Parts: sequence; C-alpha cells; structure tokens
Amino acid sequence: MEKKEKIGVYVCHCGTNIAGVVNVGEVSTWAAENLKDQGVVIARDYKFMCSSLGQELIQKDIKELGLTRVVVAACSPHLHEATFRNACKGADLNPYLCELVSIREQSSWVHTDKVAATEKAKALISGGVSRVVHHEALEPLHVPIHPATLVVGGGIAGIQAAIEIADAGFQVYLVEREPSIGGHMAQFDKTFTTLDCSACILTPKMVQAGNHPNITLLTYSEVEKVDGYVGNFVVSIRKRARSVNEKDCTGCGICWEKCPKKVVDNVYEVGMGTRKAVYVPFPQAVPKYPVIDRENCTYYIKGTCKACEKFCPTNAINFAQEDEILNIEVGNVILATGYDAFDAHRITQYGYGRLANVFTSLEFERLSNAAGPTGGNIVMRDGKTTPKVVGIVHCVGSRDKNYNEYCSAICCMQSLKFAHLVHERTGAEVYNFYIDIRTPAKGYEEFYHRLLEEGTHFVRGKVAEISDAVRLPGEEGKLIIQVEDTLTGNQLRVPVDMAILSAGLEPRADAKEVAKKFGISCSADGWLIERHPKLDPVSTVTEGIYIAGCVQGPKDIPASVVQGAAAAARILGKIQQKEVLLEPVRASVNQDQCSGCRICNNVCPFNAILFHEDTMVSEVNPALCQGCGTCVAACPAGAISGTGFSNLQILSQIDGLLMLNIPRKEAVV
Amino acid sequence: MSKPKFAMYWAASCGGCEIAVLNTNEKILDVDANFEVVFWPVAMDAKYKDVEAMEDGSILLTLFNGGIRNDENEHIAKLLRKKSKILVAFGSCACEGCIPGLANFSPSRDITDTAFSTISTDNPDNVRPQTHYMMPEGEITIPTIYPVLRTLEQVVDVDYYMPGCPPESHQIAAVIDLIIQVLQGKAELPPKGATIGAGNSTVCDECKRKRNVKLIKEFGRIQLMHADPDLCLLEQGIPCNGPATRSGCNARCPSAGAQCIGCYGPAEGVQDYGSRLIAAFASVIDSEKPDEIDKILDGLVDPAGQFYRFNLAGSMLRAGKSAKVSGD
Amino acid sequence: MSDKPETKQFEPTIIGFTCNWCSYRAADMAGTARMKYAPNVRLIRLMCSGRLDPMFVFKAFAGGADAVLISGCHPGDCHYINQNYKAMRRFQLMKRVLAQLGIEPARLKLLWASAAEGAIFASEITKFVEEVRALGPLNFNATGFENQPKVEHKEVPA
Amino acid sequence: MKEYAYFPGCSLEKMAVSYHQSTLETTKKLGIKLKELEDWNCCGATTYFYIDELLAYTLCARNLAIAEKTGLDVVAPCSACYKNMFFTAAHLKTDADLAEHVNFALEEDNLQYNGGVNVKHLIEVFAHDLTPEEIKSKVTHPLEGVRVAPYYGCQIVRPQKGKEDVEQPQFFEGILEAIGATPVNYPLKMRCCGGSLIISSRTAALTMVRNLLKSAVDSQAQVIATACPMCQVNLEVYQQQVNLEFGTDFNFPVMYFTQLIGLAFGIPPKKLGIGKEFVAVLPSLVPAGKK
Repeated sequence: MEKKEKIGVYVCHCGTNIAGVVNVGEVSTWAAENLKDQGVVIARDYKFMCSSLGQELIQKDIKELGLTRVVVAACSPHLHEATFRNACKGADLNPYLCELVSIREQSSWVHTDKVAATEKAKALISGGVSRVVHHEALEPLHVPIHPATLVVGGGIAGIQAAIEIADAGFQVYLVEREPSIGGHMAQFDKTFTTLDCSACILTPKMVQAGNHPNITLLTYSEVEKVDGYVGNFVVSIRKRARSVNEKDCTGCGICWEKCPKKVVDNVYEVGMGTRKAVYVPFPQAVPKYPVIDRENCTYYIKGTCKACEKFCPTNAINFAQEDEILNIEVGNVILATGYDAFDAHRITQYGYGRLANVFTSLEFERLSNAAGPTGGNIVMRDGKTTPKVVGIVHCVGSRDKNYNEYCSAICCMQSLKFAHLVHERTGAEVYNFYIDIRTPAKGYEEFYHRLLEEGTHFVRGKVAEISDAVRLPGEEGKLIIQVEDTLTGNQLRVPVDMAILSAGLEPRADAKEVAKKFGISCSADGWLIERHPKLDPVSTVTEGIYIAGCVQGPKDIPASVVQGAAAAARILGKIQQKEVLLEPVRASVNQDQCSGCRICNNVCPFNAILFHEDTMVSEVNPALCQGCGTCVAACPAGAISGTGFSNLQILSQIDGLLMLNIPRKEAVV
Repeated sequence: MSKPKFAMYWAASCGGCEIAVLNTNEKILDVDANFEVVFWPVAMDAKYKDVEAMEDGSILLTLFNGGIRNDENEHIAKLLRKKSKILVAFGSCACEGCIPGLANFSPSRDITDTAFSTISTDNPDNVRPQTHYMMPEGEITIPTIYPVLRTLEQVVDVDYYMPGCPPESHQIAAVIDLIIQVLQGKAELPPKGATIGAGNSTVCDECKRKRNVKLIKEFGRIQLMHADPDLCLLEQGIPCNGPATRSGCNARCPSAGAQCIGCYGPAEGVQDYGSRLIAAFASVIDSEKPDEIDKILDGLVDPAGQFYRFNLAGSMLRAGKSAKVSGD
Repeated sequence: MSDKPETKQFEPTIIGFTCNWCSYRAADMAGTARMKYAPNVRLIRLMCSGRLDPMFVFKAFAGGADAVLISGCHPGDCHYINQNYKAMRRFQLMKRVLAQLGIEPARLKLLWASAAEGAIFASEITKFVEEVRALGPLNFNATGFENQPKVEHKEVPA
Repeated sequence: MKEYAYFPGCSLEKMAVSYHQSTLETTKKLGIKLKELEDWNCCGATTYFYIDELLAYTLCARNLAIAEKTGLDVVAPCSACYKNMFFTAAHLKTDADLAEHVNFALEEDNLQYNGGVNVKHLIEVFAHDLTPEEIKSKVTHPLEGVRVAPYYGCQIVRPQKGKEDVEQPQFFEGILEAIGATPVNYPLKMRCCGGSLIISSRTAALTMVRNLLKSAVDSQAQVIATACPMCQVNLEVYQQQVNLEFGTDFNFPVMYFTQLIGLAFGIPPKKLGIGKEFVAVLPSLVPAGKK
C-alpha cells in the first residue's frame, strides 16, 4: 500500500435494535484502537446513522478529517447502502468508497449472547475495513438507447405495452407466433366479474395495435436470436411464410370459403371446432391476412388443388413464399409470451379424454362463446343435450404437489364465471368443488356472493375422482364426482352430466428456451424471474429486458394489462433519458495476461465475453456484463478482474473477518 | 578491477537445475569470464566457513535452487541472503516447492518411515538417523528435518524468481546475457520481485493447438485417449494445466503431444495456482447434475496432484493437514 | 481460536460466502424475523455464488477458519441464469482436493437458500456449527511457522 | 433367456393352484425360467405386520436373503406377497437400523440380506420385461371379441415405481390386447376387493365386491381378469354371498390373467387349472374339442 487511506468507522445503534445486543460503544472504541494500522482515523457510534444528522456526521468527517474511505456498521446494505453512498457523494467522496457492514441483520437481531454478538460485530467491521481499503472510485457506465422497442407476444399484455409505447411516439415491433394477435383473451367468452364480452373489449385494442403507424406487426413470426445489450439489441426474427402476399390480400375471405380441406383447430378452438387449411384463426383476427397451413394443405401434400389461388380476386396466394429473416435494432425488449393451460390429461383420475363429458376450462370458454363451435349453446359432447347438473372442479393441476404447487390465481374467478354462465344459460344445477375460494381483487368477493345467491352449490374438498362407474340409483348415465366435503367430513358422490376442470396455468413449454435466448432466468416452476418480486416486478436481471403478463406468473387480465403498461412506462422513461447508466460492477480482461484459452467463453450466460480470433484474446463487453463475477473466478490465468469485487477485496475481507489484520501482541500462544 | 562474485546453491532439490545451467553450453564460459565463482558446491569445493567469512553483500548474484526442508537449508538461505546483493529463487523448488514440496501432504514421521522402514529397506534393527551422535572422535550432527518444506521466499527476502523444473536453458542463457549487459551498463535490472527468464502470460499463449469454446463431458488420462494432434488438449478432456501455467517454455509438452503439468508455476498475478485450475476445470464441465458431475470428476484421478504438483508448498494452504497440524 | 477461553466448549469460526440475491437476503430475512442462530459464521457478500473462487475457501482455511459455508440461489433459480451450477461443480471438485489434503470435506458446506428461506438459512447454520464443533478445531496454521521445531544453530561442520 | 427367482406364496400351493399352474405353463412357453426359492416361508400376509412389525420384516427379509443368493430378481404372483416383499426391500434399503436388527435375526439361519434384490409382481414380467410382440409371437388362439375387465386391484401399483401412472395405469390392458382380447374401460379397476375384510367386516367387503361386479357388468365385460389369489377368491367365490345379501344374480366369470394368456397360447385348459372354478368359464373360451 503506497498511500495510507484515512478510514472513518461509524457504528449505528439503530435505537436499541443494535445497541440492545451489541455493545456499540465498545465496538467503536475497539475499532479506533485496533484498526489503526489499517488506516482507521476515527470511529464513532451514533443513535441513527441513517438519519440526516447521522449522515451529516459522516459528511463532516469526510471534509474535516479528509477521510478517503467510509465504513458504516448498521443494517443490511440492501436497505441503506444507497443512503450512505449518497451521503459520501454529497461530501465529494466517490460513493463506491463506502462499505456497509450489516451488524443488525447479521448480529444483533439473530444472536442473544451479547458478548458473542459484540465480538462478531467487531469481526464484521474488521472485515469491512480490510475490504474498503481496496475499493476503487467507480463511475457508472453510460450507454445510448435505441428508441425502438421489441414486444414479444401479442396477447393482452403485449398489446397494451405496444400501444402505450407507440402512443408516446416511439417505434414498436410486436412479434406474435400465431397468425393473429389476441392471445388467450381472444378465446374467452366473458371476462369475470364485469361479464364484459371478451371480444368486445379486446377487438378495438387489436385493431388499434394493427393500425398504429408506430407499430410494426410481425405475426406468424418468432424471435430466432438476440445479440447486443441494453439500448443496443440486434434481434433476428423469423417471419414464417404465410403463402399469402400481404400487400395484395384484402382479407375478403373467399380463399377459406373455397378451401376444400377441413382441419381440426387445436389452437384457437382447442379441438372443439374446425378451420380450413387456409385460414384466419377467428373472424376478428388482426392482421386480416390468412395463412396457409402447409402441413394440412392439399397442394403441399399432393401437389394439386390450388382452389384458393384460383378464386383469389387479387392473386395474393403465393405458394412459393419462403420464410424471411428480419434483423431489427431495438433498445429494449418486453417479453409477454403468456402461459399454457395445464394439460388435464395428466390427472388421469379426472377422466379427461376418457370420459366424454369432462371438459377443460378452455373448452368451456369455446362452448359458451357465441362465436364458438356451438354458437354459445352450453351442451354436452353429443352437441345437443343440455346438461342438468354441472360440476366445476377447481385447482386442477394447481396447489397440488404432484403437478404444480403454486396457486394459478385465476381459477377461482374463472370457475365462478363458468358457474354463472351455466346457471344463466341452461338453468342447470351447478356444483363448485374448491379447496379455498380466493377472490383478492376489487369486486371479486362481491361476485362470489352473487354466485352464492344464485344458488350455486359450493363443496369444499379436493375431488378424488370423476368416474362413470355407477353404483346407486339415480347415477345411471351420469358422471360421478367423488369428493370429501371437508366442512362436514362426509364422503359425497355427486352425479353430474358435465364436469368442467378449471385447469391451472403453466409456463409455456418453451419458457426456458425463451429465457435463455434473452439471457434471463426462470424459477424452478418455469416462470420468468423479475428483478424484485415486490419493488421491481416487470424488469429482469438483464438490463433492457422486461416481462409482462403471465410469463412472469399466473395472473388475470387486469393484472396483465397493468404489467404491460408498467413495462412500457419503464421503457419510455429509459428512452426519454436517451442513455442508460449501468452499475459499474463489471468484469474486464487484462489483454496482456489473456492467452485465449477460451475457458471463460461459455461461462457467461449473458454472452458478454467475446473471443477475438485475430488477436487470440477474450474481451468482456461491459454493457452486457451483469457483474456476477463467475468468469473472474473461472479464469485460469487470473487475467479477468472484477471491479467492485476484486480478489484483493475479498481476500482482505477474509483476513479482516479472521482478525488476521490485527497485530497480535501477547495474544500468540 | 576484480570481477563481481557469483554463487549458486542447492537446497532440497534434485540437481536438475544445475544440469540446466550446464546445458547452456558455451554460455557458461561467459559466466566465468564475467564473474568470480566463489561458492557453488556442485561445481567447486568451498566451505560454509568461507562464505561466513565474506563481507555482507559482497556476492553480487546468488542463484538459489531447492526448497527449505531442514535447518541446514534455512541456515544457508539466510547466510546467502546476508552475503548477496541479488538473491534469485532459481527453479521451481525454490520458487514454489516443486516435487520435494509434495512431501507436505504427509507428516515428516511418515516420510522417515517410508525411507527407513518399508519392505524394500534393509534395516532390521530399525536404525533411525539421529541429529546428534557421539562418536569417539566427538559429536557429529546432521541437519534436522522440518515438518514441512518451505519455499525460499517463505524464509528470506527474495529479489527475483526464475521458474521452471528446471528452467529452460535458453531462458537461463538469456538471463545470464541480461545480467552481463547490466554489468556493462547496457541494460537495467527488472524491478525487485519480478519473475525473470519466463513469459508473462500462460502456456496457451505459446501453444499452437486450435482452441474452441470448452464443454467437457469426460476427463481422461492422456495415455488412454486418442488425442487429436491439432486440437486443444483440455477441450478433449485431457487435464492440461497450460491455461494457468506461466509461459516461457515454448509450450514444450503440448507441442510434443503431452499435457502441460505446470512446471513453470502460476502465471503473473496468480495467487493460488491450484485454485485457478479447480475453478477453471469445474467451470467448463458440461453437466448440471451432481451425480453426473461426480462421474466426470472421477476422470481426474488425483486432483490435488493434478493441481498442486509443483505448487503445494507455495500455495495458500502450503501443506496437507497432517503435515501442518501434527507438529510433534 | 486462541482468543477464546480453554474451559468453554469449542467455538468454531466459520467464514460464509453468500450471493447478493438469494442467500444474503435469506440472512437479511432471518434477521428481520429475529430468528436466532449460532454466532459463529461471518458472512461475505458476493454478487453470485459463481464468483466463489476456490482460493477464497483455501484462504479462509489457511487463515484459521474451522469451516467454510458456500451458499447461493437454488439450482434453477440463479439470478444470473445458471452460475450457481458452476459453484456447485467447483464445490464438488474442491471437496475432493480438500480430502486429499487431509481436511475433512465436511468442513465445506454448500447451502442453497432462496431469499424467502431465512428460517432454513438460520437452522442450517446452527446445524453446521454443531457439525463443525463435533469435528473439532482445524488449527490450520498456514500463515506462521510456529510448528517448526526450534533449532539452535551450531556451526555446521564442513 | 430370462430367469427369475420365483416366490409362489402359500395361496398358490392350494387355493390358487390354478394360478400357479398357469403361471408355470405360460412362462415356460415364453422361454422364461422361474426358479422357485428354496425353503421359502410365508410373507406375513396382511395381518402379521400389525402384530409384530419387526418380526414381519424379518419374515420377508428371509425370503429376500434367499433370493439374493440367486442373484436374480424375485417374482411374486400374489399382490400381497409382492407388496410385503417390495416394502420390506425398500425399508431395509433406507433404514440401516432396521437392517441391522433383521440381519441379526437372519444370522441364526446363516443368512444375510444386503439390499440387493429387485422385487417384481408377476404381471410386471409380462407388462414390462416382455414386449407385446414377444407375447403376440406365442399367440395361436387369439381371444378375439372377448371383452375382459382388467382388474388391477389396489396393491400392484401402490408402491409407485418410477413414473408409472398409479391412477389409471394401462399396462394390464396392453397384455390383454397382445393376446387379442378387448380390454373394456373398467372404472373400478384400481379399487380394493375387500381383502381380508371378508372375515372381519363381511358386509363392507361384500359391498365392495358387489360394486366391482356391477361395474364389470356395466362395462359390458364378459370376464374379469385378476392378478392376485385374494382378489380372485373375493370376486369369484363370494358371488353367491353377494347375491344373497343384495338380491342380485351375478354369475360372472373371473379368471387369472395367466389363464387367459395360456388359452391364447393354445395351452390345454386342464394344464391351466381350468375346471375348478365356482363360476364356469365362458364356453366360448373353452370350445368343445379342447380338453
């Protein structure tokens, strides 16, 4: 050490939170005496360091004593690191020269032995002092922001986000895998509690997104590759061949009228209805251009037919069309790729797929939808019989260790909505089998009460089995729902005509791949992880990548819209700033020491490490680096160093924690 | 004007370093031409007493090879330190412990047992060496062995480090040239503490093999694998220490088809050689399942030997627990 | 350690490495919930368990720690996608090296704790302290050379 | 050639001798060698585990120890035997203390169990160890048009092995399809037959048997296939009791699955133990001309 640092140590009482257990006076006197050799010139204790008076105390010392480093022993850095860094900044000391030592969460609150807690506090401070000596003055990184935004997923969350950004005057690319935007919401009949017609409220938004001058709609398209970093992403998008020239097509519909090939629609109609080989998924589709499904089109299978081409008034059919790869530049990305419905086949005892009149929630949505295969008639699988008794099973695939442990959040309300629709349209008797009723939003509990008044039966119990094995009189031809009513303790056999499985929500089957593509992470369940579950719910650990809607976790339409708008607002804020400041905690490669062994190359999940074939050295792109430090540890040549978490800092902290920095006087045995 | 004085000493080492010096061929004559050799037990007769009688700092250059294994080694290390202006830790043993340092895995008791009471030793009465023994002529002594071997810098202040087991002869020749140039005022000495006679990066820098991104599914021993002659050995699952090892040898082993075993010691700025390799190898194992990882690691038959063959005494831990703790 | 009275039970010193996102927050959570655990562990905050350099572990042992705790996000939940797997692999390899060095591999523990698992973090620490207490002191003194026999230097006969 | 250690269990010696015969005949045809355990003992049945758990484990462990010496997987045709042995093997693997106690007792018999035995139910051999093609290749008289209710009973899949579906398994159906029969959708295929309740709580057990028979009739099955002597007895022998109790008129054939396979393989009915039932076997299955 050439220059001796001047360090100030500040020990906080936090009222009695710390002082009640840790002898703060003793700790500060100890630090002043024993850490002198490390450069401690002043050690103080104070009632509340985070108060403005406490902060001023530090600032005064920085100015008067010429402190070059500050150690605050108080609460967790997650609470007040920013506070004390700012205090230092206010006194013209680089904020990164301040170290916060947690003696509250890590000592006074978790230990009862006062002596041990005080000793531990000393060790923690000693570690902090040893570490802070090697801190460097850092400046945040400035990165310019491209004003365009990519929104992946054209469900309600993605549509909302796209419109918000486009309305503010910035370019948006909205990418959707299916031929039309709209997402799951387009499949629904009514939305719960208000019982608005889903199409009625969604269609105007879809049209708005479709016509917006600032929105480039890329349907039937998927993101192939993402390069770059916040402010400067380069994204490759595969625009799959529609076999229809968009600039010629008017969406008149003659092609699908004339197409002779009927195909069971497993996506939009969940197998309940059919479409043609050339089709738009539903009448209000946006964009209006159809798609030829090459797997089922007779021309692509047998080489003849071309009925659509013959009848197309504008010659828009183009069988030779090929996939296109578009490369776009964007500054930020919103992932709103939504969810998959739980596959009810997996719960074999509920008989879905085996027992005809067991329906899933999405099937029921189509059944009750006026534009659906039955024209909105709620009938049994034979297509004509109206059920007299309907059982609705909650929590199918949710809150169940065998499938998904989490609550899917929407099933209770969805089930209540189904119960209402069945009751209203068929007059049938309705049973709801639930574990708990969860109605945690405005107007939801009221809706539940409305259902209670309508005479819906509520049975609290997890359904054991749905079976067609009749035993008792009156059960003939029915489905028997076997359940324990846990409120009365009785086993019930409820004969019904129709059972609806209120299936939970699951992450998209390819959620992990998508996360990897965009350099963010999934929880063990498969939902994408937000930066902070409470305080930063729409951004992710990767700067510039935001998430909205069910991709982050199960939620209903209002919550999805909120997240879409929130993500948009976050991005607009960034675009307005024109550049983004990044935490300077970054890794860098010493080019002289790197000999290009390439061990670090795929250690980085953010693709921040680049290998230069010509010079045979690797380099870290500071804008892509998230500062985890894994490559620093992995580099066999010690050529990668980490700002803010260098080897020297950590090794010195270990020395400090083990009190090896304190000159041993007579203590040596 | 008298010639500057030169000394060379071997402590716990094999003698390979001196052979490497002689392998500089005619360059050795330059040493003689420019220096007065005052002490070099392997090459000439000299007494410790003569050295003790010298003035402090009177030897210009001392090349010290070997680790500090016993009290005699320590005594001479301290003596030569006092008498020399420039003390060079010469060769891997002096720099980082090298092969003699591997004894640090075991307590010294086990080491003497191995030497005096194994099946191949003809020692029916289990005679053990005594440090002091009375003979009719008087008491004789032999050096006392220490529990662990230390590197030179762990005992005395060292000016320069010259790695290698042994240092490559062309590197020794270059260092001799440099010092002669310094003597003639044509060059300057490197800063104190520098490593001389070696490169600053790693063996990979000098290795001609083609390198790709690494994902290792299996480690294996080189003699059991059919290694691609042009491809990075580590990529092929052969535990090559090149990525962490200091350059300077012209990647001799990898060029000859064998993996680097690390004799040139840690690259510049590396604090614990083995740690670097542990972290690096583990980072590029291509599995996220503990059982599978264990299976892959089984391919590294002797990890501590792999990572600390030359560096144990100079590493952060310096020795195994039994050698360290049982200081009886 | 030497600054503790001999008569009391052995109090191990443990250095713990936490990641900024999960296990350090688990420690915060344990604190906020006032859960009590043994005071023997001193934590260091890394950004990620992937930052864990084996050197840090060896340094801690060499410096007198009786045990080392490595903690991070649960597999699959890493804040940095999958860096904790690298920590896991290093941990598995380190254990093998430690065993060869005669250091009981049980002195090195890997603990996955999410930010919500304060209770697990606290109880695992207490458990670990007991395990290390049973192992006894490591007494690994690599910084000094106190164990070397004192040799009085005589003139060495030539 | 596949080879297994065979643990017939007490029932197959007398009451279920037809299961024993048909097992040996069909496996022989398939080239499977069943090596009966030497000096095997009772598995402890249902009751012993409630009387003295440790002794019951020891009883099962003795059979396992004998099986271990053969180095083969042990096969039990009876579901209860299978369940007891399977659980014992599993517990001994995880509970070192129990293993020590049990081995202490086994020492008296110069036996030792080291946890190396894989326990299988006979039906697993047909369902998992053999491919449907292997079974099909031996079929000479496919049971075409015969509607069979596959009755698993409650014990076969109760110790869940791996990822197999325990709620609606399909492997029994697979075997029946391989011999040309038509497995019906039998909703109560996993329900209990009443087991030994027939002795302790007769009405409850008879109700269970009644439900199983009714469901088989409703499923338009012609015969119930079983894989356990206890199930067979309850379903077949107690039909008259059910009729008396509930005023029904069941006369429903119940057969061991091995008997059905044997018929499809063209094995003479007598060799399969057919002719000893309480409810006569379908005439169509044993047409005149076959002995």
